Amino acid sequence: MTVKFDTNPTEVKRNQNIPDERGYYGGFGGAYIPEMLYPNVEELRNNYLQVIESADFRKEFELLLRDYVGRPTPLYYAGNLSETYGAKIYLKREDLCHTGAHKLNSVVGQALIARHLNKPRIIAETGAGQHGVASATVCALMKIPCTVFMGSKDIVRQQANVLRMKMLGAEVIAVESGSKTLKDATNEAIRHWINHPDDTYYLIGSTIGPHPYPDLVARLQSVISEEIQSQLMKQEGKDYPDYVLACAGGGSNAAGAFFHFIGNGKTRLIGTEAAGEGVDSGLTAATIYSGTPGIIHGCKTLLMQTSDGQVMEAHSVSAGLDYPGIGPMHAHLHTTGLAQYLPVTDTEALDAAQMLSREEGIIPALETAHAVAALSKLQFKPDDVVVICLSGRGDKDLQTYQQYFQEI
Amino acid sequence: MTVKFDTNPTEVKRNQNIPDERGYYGGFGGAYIPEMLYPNVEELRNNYLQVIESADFRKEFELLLRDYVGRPTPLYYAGNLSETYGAKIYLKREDLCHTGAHKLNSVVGQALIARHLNKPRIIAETGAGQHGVASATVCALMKIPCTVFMGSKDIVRQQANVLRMKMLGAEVIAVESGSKTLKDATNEAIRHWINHPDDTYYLIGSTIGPHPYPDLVARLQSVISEEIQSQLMKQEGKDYPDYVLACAGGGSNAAGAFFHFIGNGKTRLIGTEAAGEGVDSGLTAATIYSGTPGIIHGCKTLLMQTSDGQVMEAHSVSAGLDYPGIGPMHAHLHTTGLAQYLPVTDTEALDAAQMLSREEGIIPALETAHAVAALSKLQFKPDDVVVICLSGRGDKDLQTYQQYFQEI
Amino acid sequence: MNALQNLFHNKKQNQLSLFFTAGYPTIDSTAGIIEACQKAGIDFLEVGMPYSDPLADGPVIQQSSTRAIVNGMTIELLFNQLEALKGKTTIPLLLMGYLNPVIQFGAERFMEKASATGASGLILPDLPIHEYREEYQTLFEKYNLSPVFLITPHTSDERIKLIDELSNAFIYVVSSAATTGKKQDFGQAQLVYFQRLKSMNLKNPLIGGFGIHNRQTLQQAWQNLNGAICGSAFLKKLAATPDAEKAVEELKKDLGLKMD
Amino acid sequence: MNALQNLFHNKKQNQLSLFFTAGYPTIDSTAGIIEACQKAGIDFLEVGMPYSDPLADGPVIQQSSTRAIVNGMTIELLFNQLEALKGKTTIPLLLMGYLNPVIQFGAERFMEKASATGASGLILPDLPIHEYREEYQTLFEKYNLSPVFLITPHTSDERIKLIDELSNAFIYVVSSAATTGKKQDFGQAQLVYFQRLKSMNLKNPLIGGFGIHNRQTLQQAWQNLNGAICGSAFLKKLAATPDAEKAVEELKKDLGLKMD
Ligand SMILES: Cc1ncc(COP(=O)(O)O)c(C=O)c1O
Ligand SMILES: Cc1ncc(COP(=O)(O)O)c(C=O)c1O
Repeated sequence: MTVKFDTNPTEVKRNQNIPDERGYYGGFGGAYIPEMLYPNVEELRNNYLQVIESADFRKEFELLLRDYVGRPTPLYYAGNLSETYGAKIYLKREDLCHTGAHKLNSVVGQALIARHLNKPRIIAETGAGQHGVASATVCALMKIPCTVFMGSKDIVRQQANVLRMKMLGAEVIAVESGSKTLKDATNEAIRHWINHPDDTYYLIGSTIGPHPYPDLVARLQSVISEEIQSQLMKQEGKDYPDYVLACAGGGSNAAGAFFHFIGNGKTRLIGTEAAGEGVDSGLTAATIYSGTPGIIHGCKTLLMQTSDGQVMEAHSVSAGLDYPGIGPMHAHLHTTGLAQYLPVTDTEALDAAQMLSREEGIIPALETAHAVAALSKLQFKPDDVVVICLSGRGDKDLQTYQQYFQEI
Repeated sequence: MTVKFDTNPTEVKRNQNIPDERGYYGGFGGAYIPEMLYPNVEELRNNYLQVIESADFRKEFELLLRDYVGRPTPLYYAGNLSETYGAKIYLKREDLCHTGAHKLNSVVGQALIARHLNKPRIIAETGAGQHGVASATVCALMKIPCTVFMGSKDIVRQQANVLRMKMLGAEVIAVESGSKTLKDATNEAIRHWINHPDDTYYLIGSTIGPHPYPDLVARLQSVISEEIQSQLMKQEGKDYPDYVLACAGGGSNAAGAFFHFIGNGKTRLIGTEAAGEGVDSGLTAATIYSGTPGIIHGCKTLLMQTSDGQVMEAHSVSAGLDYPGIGPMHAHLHTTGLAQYLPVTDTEALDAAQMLSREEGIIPALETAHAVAALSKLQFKPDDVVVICLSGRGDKDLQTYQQYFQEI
Repeated sequence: MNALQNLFHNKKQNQLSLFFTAGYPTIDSTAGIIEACQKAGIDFLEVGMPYSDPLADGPVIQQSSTRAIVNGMTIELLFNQLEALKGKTTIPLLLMGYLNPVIQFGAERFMEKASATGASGLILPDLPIHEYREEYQTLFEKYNLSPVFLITPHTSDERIKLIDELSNAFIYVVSSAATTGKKQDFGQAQLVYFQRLKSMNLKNPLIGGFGIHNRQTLQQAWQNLNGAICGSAFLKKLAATPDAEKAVEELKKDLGLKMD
Repeated sequence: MNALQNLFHNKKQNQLSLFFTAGYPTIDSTAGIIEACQKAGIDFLEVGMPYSDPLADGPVIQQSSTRAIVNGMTIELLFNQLEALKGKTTIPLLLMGYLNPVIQFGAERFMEKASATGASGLILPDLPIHEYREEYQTLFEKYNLSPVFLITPHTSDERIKLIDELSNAFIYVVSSAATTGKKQDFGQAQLVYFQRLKSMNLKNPLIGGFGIHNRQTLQQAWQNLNGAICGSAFLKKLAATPDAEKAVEELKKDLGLKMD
C-alpha cells in the first residue's frame, strides 16, 4: 500500500501540540475520572506546568537527561536506508537512551515531579516492559519504592524486562484481569492508585490517561523534536524535516518526535499503529484506523470499542503497541489532518526489524519496527529529509524475532 | 580485603601506553605467530598507524563514533555511590554505546581499516558475545560478510547475544575445541585466518594477540580516557581523576580508560580481574594474580599455565573475562607498578551488579560488575575523584543474575 | 419529583440500597432481583450497567461485569427488561455505570429511555462535573433524572458544596479512598469524615457506600449518614445462590438486619 | 654436522619424513613409533611436543595433542623417553612444537637436553625470526641443533632468502596457506609456488609439508622439492591401529609407496 497526501493542511495552525486548559486537544482529551482520583489528578494538574517550567526542575532534569539518560541522542544519517528508499533518512537514536527506549525521558521528569509533590511511592503500568524498566530504574536512582503493573500475557512475552525490573528492586504485579495486557495493567494501576491516593504518584508511561498526563508526557518527551531541530540545523542546514515517522501505541514517542513540528505546514508527520494480523482481521491494535471516539483510561480519544461502548481487546505482536486506545493528541492530529497514521501489520513490522538490522546494524524494538515499516509505504523525493524516531532497541524482542525467523 | 598503595611510582614514565616498534611494552608483547600469519600481520603492522592517523580515517571514525556509537558517552556523577563509598564517584557510561559496550569503539575503527586494506570478509572471536555483536553490527552497516567464532559453552550462557548476531546477519560458528570458551574461540578464529589469508581481516576484540593488535585496539579505545579528561575538566575542574577502575579480560576497556592517564604520576589505575571461585580455588581467571610470563595467542604476556607451559582453562561466571591471558600492556603496567590489579570473585561481582542496580538504577554487564566490586576494596578520601569505566550493560546477563539471586 | 426524590422526601433515615450488575448472574436476572429487593423492603436500587473497564471497581464488581457482558447484557437489552417490568414494581431505581457506553448509546437517547423505563436517576462516576453542567444538566432536568455524584474523604469542602448544589436526590458518600468491595470495618477515619460532612449542613441526604458488608459498617452509615448502599457483598450472595430472594435474605442477615 | 645435516648431505631427493605427536596414542608410544619408522625406511622424523593451543594445526593434530597431554606427556618425559632410546635408533629426529612450553622449560636447558638425547633440530613455528637471531641462534649453534623455518606461498622472496640464510638443514615448505591436515590434492597454485622456489636457487633443501596424504601430493612434492613430510595422515593411521609398524605400512600404501 502506498499512501498519497492530499491533505497537506494549508491553513497553518499553531499550538496544536498543547491542549486547552481543561486538557482538550480539539474534541479529545479531558479527565474522565471517578471522584476517588479527582484530588490526585487535580493536584498534579495544578502543579505540573509550574514545576516543569521552574528553573530548579529544568536544571535537574537536564542534567539527568545528559548524564544519566545519555542525551542528546544522536541523529544518525542512515546511508544504506537512504540509498534504498531514495531520500535522506535519519534515525533519531532513542534506542541509545539508558534502559533502551525513549520512555526514560518522561520517567525522569515525572519522578522529579513526584518528589516535588512529596509522594514517597511510585506505581506504573507497563506493556512491553520498557516503561516498567524505566520507572524501576529511576526509582532505584531516587530511592523511591516502585510497583509496576504488567499483564500476565506481557510478562511471558517480555521476560527480559521482568528480570530487569526485579533486579532494579521494583515489585512487579502480574495482572490477570481482562486482556492480561497493557489495557488491564493500566486499569489495575489506576485501581491501585484509587486505593493509595495519599502517598502514591502514578507515573503513566505514555501520552494517555486523564489530563494533565497526555500533556505532561508530551512536554517531557518533546526533548526529542527539540534536539532534532538543532541537529538538523547543523547537519542539513534547516531546522525541520520533511517527514517524521514514529510508531504510536499510547503515542508518547510520536508526540515527542512531532512536538515542535506540529502545524508548521512543512513537516509531514506520520504515525504508525499496530495493525496486528490486519486492520480488518479482528486481531488488530490499529486504533485510528478502526477506532471511534470514546473514553478510555480517563480521556476522550479514539478507541476500539463495540457498538455498546465496551472496550475491545487489542492485538499486536508488539506488547508496547497492544493497546486499544491512543493518546488524545493523536486523535486530534488525525482528525485535523495535521498528522497521518498508517497501519502496519505484525509481519510488516517483523520484516522491517530484520531489514533495519541487516541494513544498518541496528536491531530495533518491535514497536519501533512499526515506524521503520512505513518507509516502504511512502514515496519520497530524493531531497526529502526523513527522520525516523528510533524509539527503542530490540534486546527485549529477541525471542519473538527468533521464533518468527525460524518459522519463515 | 583492603589494598594499600605503597607503590605510587615516583619517577614519572612517559609513553608507557604505547609499545616499541616491535610491539613490546617492556618485556611483554611482540608477535609470536607461525609463518602462515606473517604476511597478514605484517600488512596490518605496516599500515595501521598511518591509516588511523590519516585525516580521512579520523573524519569517518569520529562521525561514526558520534552518530552511530553515540559518543561522547556521559560521565555520570553517581550520587548514591559517592555517598556510600565516601568519594566523588563517576561512571563512564560505555554501557550507553550502541550494542551496549565499549567494544564498538574498536570495531568501528578496525572495520574501517579492513576496508582500507581491501579485505572483503571479517572474522572475529567472542566470549560474552559483545564483541561478536559489535562486529556483526558494523559488518551489517558496512556490508561486509562476518563470521564470529564463539565457544559452545559461551553460546549457552550468552544466548541473547547469539540471537543478536544472527539477526544482524553474521555467521556464528560454535567452537567445540578445548575450553569451549574465549580462548578456543580465539584459536579457531586464528586458524580460520590462516586458512583464508587473502580476503579476511581478523577483527580482534581486545588488547590481545600479536603486535600490532594490542596497540591498535588500545589506541582505538583511548577515546574513553580522552573524553574522561575533557569531561572531568568541565565537571571537576581538573583533567585527571585520582582513580580509574576498570575490569580487564583481555584488557581493552581498561586500556582505553587508562590510556591518557598512564604514567601521569597522579592517577591510580586499578584493573580488576575475574577471580572466579577464588584466586586459589583452581577455578579462576585472575591472570595477573596467578599467571606467569608466557605466550598466548601470539603475544608474550602473563598467563595462567601449568609448569609444562600448557595454557590452563580459565574460570569465571563472566564469559567476557573468562580468559587465561591478559593484554601485554597490562602485564607491563602491573610489573612496573604503573597500575594495580585486584582479583574479584564471581560472588563479589554478582553482588556488585545487584548493588549498582539498586543504588543507581544501572544494571551492569557481569564483566563490568567486576570493576564496580573494587569500590569496597579501596579506601578513598572524600575529595578523591574516582572514575569507573562502566564497560557494558547487563541485558545479556539477566539469566545469570536471576539464577544467582534465586539461589541466595 | 421522581420516585427517588419522593422516597427521600418521606424517609430521612436508615435507607438501605443495593447495587447489582444487570445481566448477572444470568442475562435475565434483572427482574427477579428487583422484585426480590422490593419484597425484602430495600429502599432503592442501583442497577449497574456492565462495563469492560470498570476503573473504580474491585474484583467482585469487575467479575460480575465481565460475566454480564459475556452473557450478552447491553444497555438496549436492559431498557427492554426495565420496560417489561414497568408498573410491576415501585422501588426507585438508579442506573449506574461508566460514561463511555452511555455516550455510545447517545446521551439524550439514553436519558429519554432511562426516564421512560422508570429510572429516577443516574450515577456516572467518571462524568466530570464541568461537563455535567455544560452538556448534561439540561438533559437530566428535561428527563426528570436526578444526577448522583460521589464524594470521598479526599473531596474538598468546596467541591462538596458544589456537588450539594448540583444534586437533588442524595450524595453518594464513598466511605474511604478505595475501589469497591473492600472488606474492612469502619474506623476512626470514617467517623471523622462523617462528622465533617454532618457539620457542613448539606441540603441533600448522604448515603454511604463502598465497603458496606456487615452490621458494623451498616450501623455506622446509618448512625452518621442517611443510609447505605451495599454492592459487592450483594453480588457475592447472588453468585452463591440463583435465588434472588434468598440472596437478599442472606445479605440482610450479614448486615445484622435479620436474626437466624 | 648433526644427523639430519648428514642425511641431507647424502640424500638429495625423495626424502620422506613423518610427524607424530609424542604421547599419542598412548603415553609410551614414542619408542615404538620411532623404531617402526626407522624399520620402514622413513628418512627422518618430527617428534611433536604436544601443546594445549596449537594455533597452526587442524583437528587431527589438535586432538592428538589434547590426548597426549591428558595421557601425561611432558617435555621432561619426552626427553626421558628419547634418552632411553639413544643408541637404539639412527633415524634423525627433529623436535617440533610451540614456543611457550620451551620457554617454560628454559630455552637453554631445553636445547641442551634436546641435543643430549639425540635431536638434530628444532621446529618452533611461532618463534619470530628476529628473536631467533637475537636470542636463540647462538644456543642452536652451541648445541649443534638445526633451526627449521616454515615458508608459505605468501612468504616474500626477500624473507625466503633470509630464512635460507639462517637455515642449515632444510626449509619447511608449507604447501598452502592453511592449517595442518587439509586433504586436497596439489594443484596449479602449488606448482607455481614450487617453481618459484626452484628458481630461487636456495642453498637449503626444500621439504614440503601440510597436506601430504596420498600418492598425488607425495609425488608432487618429490618431483618439485627435495622431499615431503606427512603428519595428520600418519596420526590417523596411529589412531586406527595400536601397531606402529602396521600404521607406517598402511600410510605408505596410501602414499602409493607399496602395493597391496
Ligand atoms: C521502544 C518502544 N517504542 C514505542 C512504544 C510505544 O509507546 P508510545 O506510543 O508511548 O511511544 C513502546 C512501549 O512500550 C516502546 O517500548
Ligand atoms: C561489557 C564488557 N566489559 C568488559 C569486557 C572484557 O573485555 P576487555 O577486557 O577487552 O575490556 C567484555 C568482553 O566481552 C565486555 O563485554
